[in-house]
Amino acid sequence: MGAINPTVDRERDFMSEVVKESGENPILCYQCGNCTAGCPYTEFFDHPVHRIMRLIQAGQREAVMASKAIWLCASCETCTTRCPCEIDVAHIMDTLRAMALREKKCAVRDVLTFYDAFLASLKKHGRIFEMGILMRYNLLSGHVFADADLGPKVLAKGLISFLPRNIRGRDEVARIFKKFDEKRR
Amino acid sequence: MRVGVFICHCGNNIAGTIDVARVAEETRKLPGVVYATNYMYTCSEPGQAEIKQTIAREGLNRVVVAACSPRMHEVTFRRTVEKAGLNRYLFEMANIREHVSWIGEDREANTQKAIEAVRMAVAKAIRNRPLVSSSFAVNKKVLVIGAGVAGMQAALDCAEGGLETIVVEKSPSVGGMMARLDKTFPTIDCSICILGPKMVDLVQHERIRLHAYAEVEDVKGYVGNYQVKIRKKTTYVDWTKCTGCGVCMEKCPGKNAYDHFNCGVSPTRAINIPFPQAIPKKARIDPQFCRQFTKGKCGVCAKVCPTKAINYEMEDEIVSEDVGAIVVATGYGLLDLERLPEYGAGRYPDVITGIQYERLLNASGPTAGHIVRPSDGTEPKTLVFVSCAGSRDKSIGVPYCSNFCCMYIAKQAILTKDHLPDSQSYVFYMDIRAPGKGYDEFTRRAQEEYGARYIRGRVSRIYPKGKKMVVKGADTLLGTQVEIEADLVVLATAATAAPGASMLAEKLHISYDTNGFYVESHPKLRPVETNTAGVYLAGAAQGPKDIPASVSQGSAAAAKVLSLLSRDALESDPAIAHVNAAACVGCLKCLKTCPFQAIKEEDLRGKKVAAVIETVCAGCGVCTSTCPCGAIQLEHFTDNQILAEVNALCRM
Amino acid sequence: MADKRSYPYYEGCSLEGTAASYDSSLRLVMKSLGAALEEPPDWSCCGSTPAHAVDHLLAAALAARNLAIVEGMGSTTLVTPCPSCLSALKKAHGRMARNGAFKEEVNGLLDVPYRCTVAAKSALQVIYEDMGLEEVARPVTTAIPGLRVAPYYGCILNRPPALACFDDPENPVSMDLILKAVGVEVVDFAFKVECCGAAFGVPKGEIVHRLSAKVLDLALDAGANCIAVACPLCQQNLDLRQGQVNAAMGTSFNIPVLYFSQIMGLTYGYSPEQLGIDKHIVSAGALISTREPVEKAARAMGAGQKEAV
Amino acid sequence: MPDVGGKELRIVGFLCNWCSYGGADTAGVARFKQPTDLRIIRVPCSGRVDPLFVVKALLSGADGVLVSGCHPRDCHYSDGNFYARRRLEMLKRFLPFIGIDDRRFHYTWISASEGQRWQQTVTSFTRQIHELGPLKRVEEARAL
Repeated sequence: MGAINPTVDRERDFMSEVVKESGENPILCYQCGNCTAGCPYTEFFDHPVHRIMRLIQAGQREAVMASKAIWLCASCETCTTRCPCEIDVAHIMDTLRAMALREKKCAVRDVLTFYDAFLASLKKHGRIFEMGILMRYNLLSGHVFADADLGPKVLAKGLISFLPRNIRGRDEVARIFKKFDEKRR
Repeated sequence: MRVGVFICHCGNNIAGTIDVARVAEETRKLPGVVYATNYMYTCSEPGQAEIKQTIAREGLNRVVVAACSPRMHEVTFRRTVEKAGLNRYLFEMANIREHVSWIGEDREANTQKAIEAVRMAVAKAIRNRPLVSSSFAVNKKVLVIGAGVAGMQAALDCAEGGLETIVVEKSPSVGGMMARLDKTFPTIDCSICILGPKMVDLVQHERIRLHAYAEVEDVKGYVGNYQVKIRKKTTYVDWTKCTGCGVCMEKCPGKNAYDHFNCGVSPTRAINIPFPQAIPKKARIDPQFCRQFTKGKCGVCAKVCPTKAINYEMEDEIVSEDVGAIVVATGYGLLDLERLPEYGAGRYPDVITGIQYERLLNASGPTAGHIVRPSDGTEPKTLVFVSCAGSRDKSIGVPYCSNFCCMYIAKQAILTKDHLPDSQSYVFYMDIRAPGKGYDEFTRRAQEEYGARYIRGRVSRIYPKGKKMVVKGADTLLGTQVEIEADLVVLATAATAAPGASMLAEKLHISYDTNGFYVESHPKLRPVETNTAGVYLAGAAQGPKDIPASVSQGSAAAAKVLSLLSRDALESDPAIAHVNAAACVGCLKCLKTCPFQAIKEEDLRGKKVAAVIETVCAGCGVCTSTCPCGAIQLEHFTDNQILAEVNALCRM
Repeated sequence: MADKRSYPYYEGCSLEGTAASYDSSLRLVMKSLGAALEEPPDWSCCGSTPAHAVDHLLAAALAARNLAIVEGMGSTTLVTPCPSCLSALKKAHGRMARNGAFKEEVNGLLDVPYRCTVAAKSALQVIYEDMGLEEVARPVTTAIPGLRVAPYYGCILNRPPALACFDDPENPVSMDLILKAVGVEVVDFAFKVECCGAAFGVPKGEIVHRLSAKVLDLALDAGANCIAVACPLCQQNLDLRQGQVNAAMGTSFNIPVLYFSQIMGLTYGYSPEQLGIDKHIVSAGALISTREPVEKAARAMGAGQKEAV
Repeated sequence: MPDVGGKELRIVGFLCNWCSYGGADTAGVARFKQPTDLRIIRVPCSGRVDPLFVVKALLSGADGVLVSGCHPRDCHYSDGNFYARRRLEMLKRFLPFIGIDDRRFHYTWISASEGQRWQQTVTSFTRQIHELGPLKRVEEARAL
């Protein structure tokens, strides 16, 4: 990252946008690092959580929107639970993910692909059809054999069904998606 | 009526956002005002001279200064006008700085606000009467509450200054927190070695009387004349007979009493002398653990005591002391580990507090100065120190910095290396706060000479794994997590207000802040005074402080007491209630409401009327707003004066 | 026995699939505890992680549809076994209750608007708070001497405290006490709330392998021979993927991972098959093979002691 | 702290010298910006505030009145603020009878260390008075 100019307006807007979207205030963060220390995912992040907060404070939209961290956060709530400044950090990570998505940005495709597969199934059947998700994910992600090793086990135990269960109100659920898409468009 | 008004620029503090010239100009139009001017620094020497000259030149009989808060300079200007021969109560002040120029950005609005503030002050001044204070005798004794290092310093200085000094200490021995410490930063000199002599001086001084294991029960009276009730808690040992030989302690079968002095590092006996250098060196029974009290039979100590000092029937005793001034030096408390669940909430024996570690380091401590793990008594190799364990943590209601932890952690890391040369210490910190003389150098030595590894980041979690404690922290400078498998973890738990601090404050009518620490009269200029005349603060009771700062405050408080009690008589504040006997209908509602019992019933030619006991009246004015017929009026805040202010603001 | 309780029971999608045994065991346990479970008619998926990961409005709407259905049943509480559903439902409710504008927006997406009158609770919470330890101990007929359980709550069952309002966020004890109350040995487990890798099993297996390995490792370290869970995802990651963990981390864990309801069920005398324990990948057969009847007196005393904990 | 906007209204504050007046000073020292409508009258104790003062202010031009003293049990005069609380609570119930919306009168407890709290109190009370608008004594009386 090159030298940054904190006076450039676009950068300042970013923070207020996060504040507006999340209802949380990142300026309260004094960089103690508790979030990073407790986060089970730090080792997988490109930017540790406290740095994400710092990047927001510094208005570094690009860096944040392009970060893998916001996609690898599992909302386990450890950061939120322990933040001494009472910031709902996990919710900010959620918000950043949604913002990135609206900017058509996603640094960890597979995760998004999985979420899409999940939501597609939900949209189609009203409930989750695990087999369907897995197959769809494998096709779209290109990891055709992801979890293939589990196949025999799962099948032997009859843990997973081959037929989706459709609910009666599934078009009602589909409507939620439809209205939502219109709203966000 | 000849009112003179002086509007202060206070450099730019006021003139920056208020058009002072216009305020003066508007003020000149007010009835009764014969002179109004604006001045750069009214409180300055020439500024005050200007006031005096103007009083003479213009023949002023009322003076108004529009400047900072009266809490800041009212006293100053009252003296000024008095020097010019004007009664000090003919002076009024308008606060156009704290309440106007500093809180509003709109110059126009501020100016208008200032004009009205002045108009209000003038309206009041016009109705002010000259008041003369009567003088009353002072009791040249002082009470010091708390015998930690701050309290002891205050007591010794007062006694040296010739005052009868009474010291009340709630624990069985004097010495406070400092007596528990091993060494002190940044000099590494032995804490008890420098404190011990003071403790001895304290009990041996002919002008100091000590009530140990006692607490203040009740406080009545006013500056110069306080009546204090002190509860001497029962020890079940007659201290007039006890020689502190310690036989009872050896023989006592109650072996699992909580050791308050050693902060629970190890148990003590049900009858015990808190520590070898304890003063007074007397035994005390802890009935919570004594078999005589829990089981109803034992009596071993009574049998073995060579002076027959044991008395299981002993009860609390209330003693009264009359004093002229009070120094509050009740120190601080420490955050309960239960407030830190992510650090184990006290469930893990090898996660201890800084003060407990001091006891482990201390040669006269339970381990004779050997650093060992409470769990299995083995020597730790890897130690982790966690600063800000609860400090600077809004989420548990401790938003402030505890002041001395950074320094004592550095000290403990250094001492650890001395005790265990092949040990390795790690220190998790957020910021190293070492502003004192030689302090920063000290924290550098801990790292450069003693090899303590400092890691910039907070610890999120501490949990056991096998025999080790895993400390899960972060290195924010590297942007990584840090996991250390430690043998012993020391938490620098937050310094809190002393237990019971608020209750004492209420007895003394002094205020405490949102964190429970006592509030000084002015953060810069009156650091050891309270808003209650004759009550002073010293040490960590006012906020977390290290030893040098506490000692300085102890001496400072003593100096204040000495100057107060150097006078044989004090001037009473004449702004007290007065009864207009003619108007009084004798309903005596005032007598019932007065918080100070300062009103008595009197007989005026067969007519029952209320009368004010001048020395007792504190001038709150509750009676005035209670009186149905306006017969009792608080001088300087009479109904007419306040209503005049209301009118000046509303009638436009 | 307290008068018959009845709860709207939102089982959630996983319990129809890979976590069917959580469902069956919980239903049996609730039956023994005299509580009836009512499925909200035609419930739909709560949206879970993927929904709120993508957009809060969508997530809230998907969850709120079900809350509205429960309102339709004329009930003000809802029980769900699945922490993921729980937090989705609670978050939706919380945001809508706090923020009128947001509530409007969400209801705009729904056919039946949600009036914010339903409090979602986890099955664990209901058993712990509504029934209580004494009632929990009453149906016990069987002891399982071989079992030393590490209670694993997962990351979102009781966090963040402001949302969950149940048990301690760092060291929860409800499951510990329940298992002790039914006479099972429980170990002091430090990783009760540490994350197992959550929904990343499919897209980012390596994460789950690393994190689940830590949980399994610490359970062993604590002296446990079995892990009790209250979350389908935790169960999946720790049991179904235990093989993957061993392969990826070069470990050789072989720790059965049971739902707390399955363990309760065993002590209530139900068979492993009824409770679907045979459905798990890592077999618990050996551990639970010895099961002996307990005579009431001894147990009552035992339970008494537990409550002192 | 932004001004609440609109034409300034007349708000009178009675502050006890020991706690709330100090709190207002603290807010000033910390430069906590506040709306400019408020004018402060210093009294020794909230117990000195005669309900009559409040009524007088409201009847003779004030649009709102704020009284603030020490926190209960933290009173410089031990329990002056208890008497204040009793009287002021009565007053609040009584105001509607003379045709004044009781939201125009507020009493609170603020200590000398609570500058921020003072700023919030002043701001929210001023906002509230601006929502109520200028006190049109006649109409509000008729509105009974």
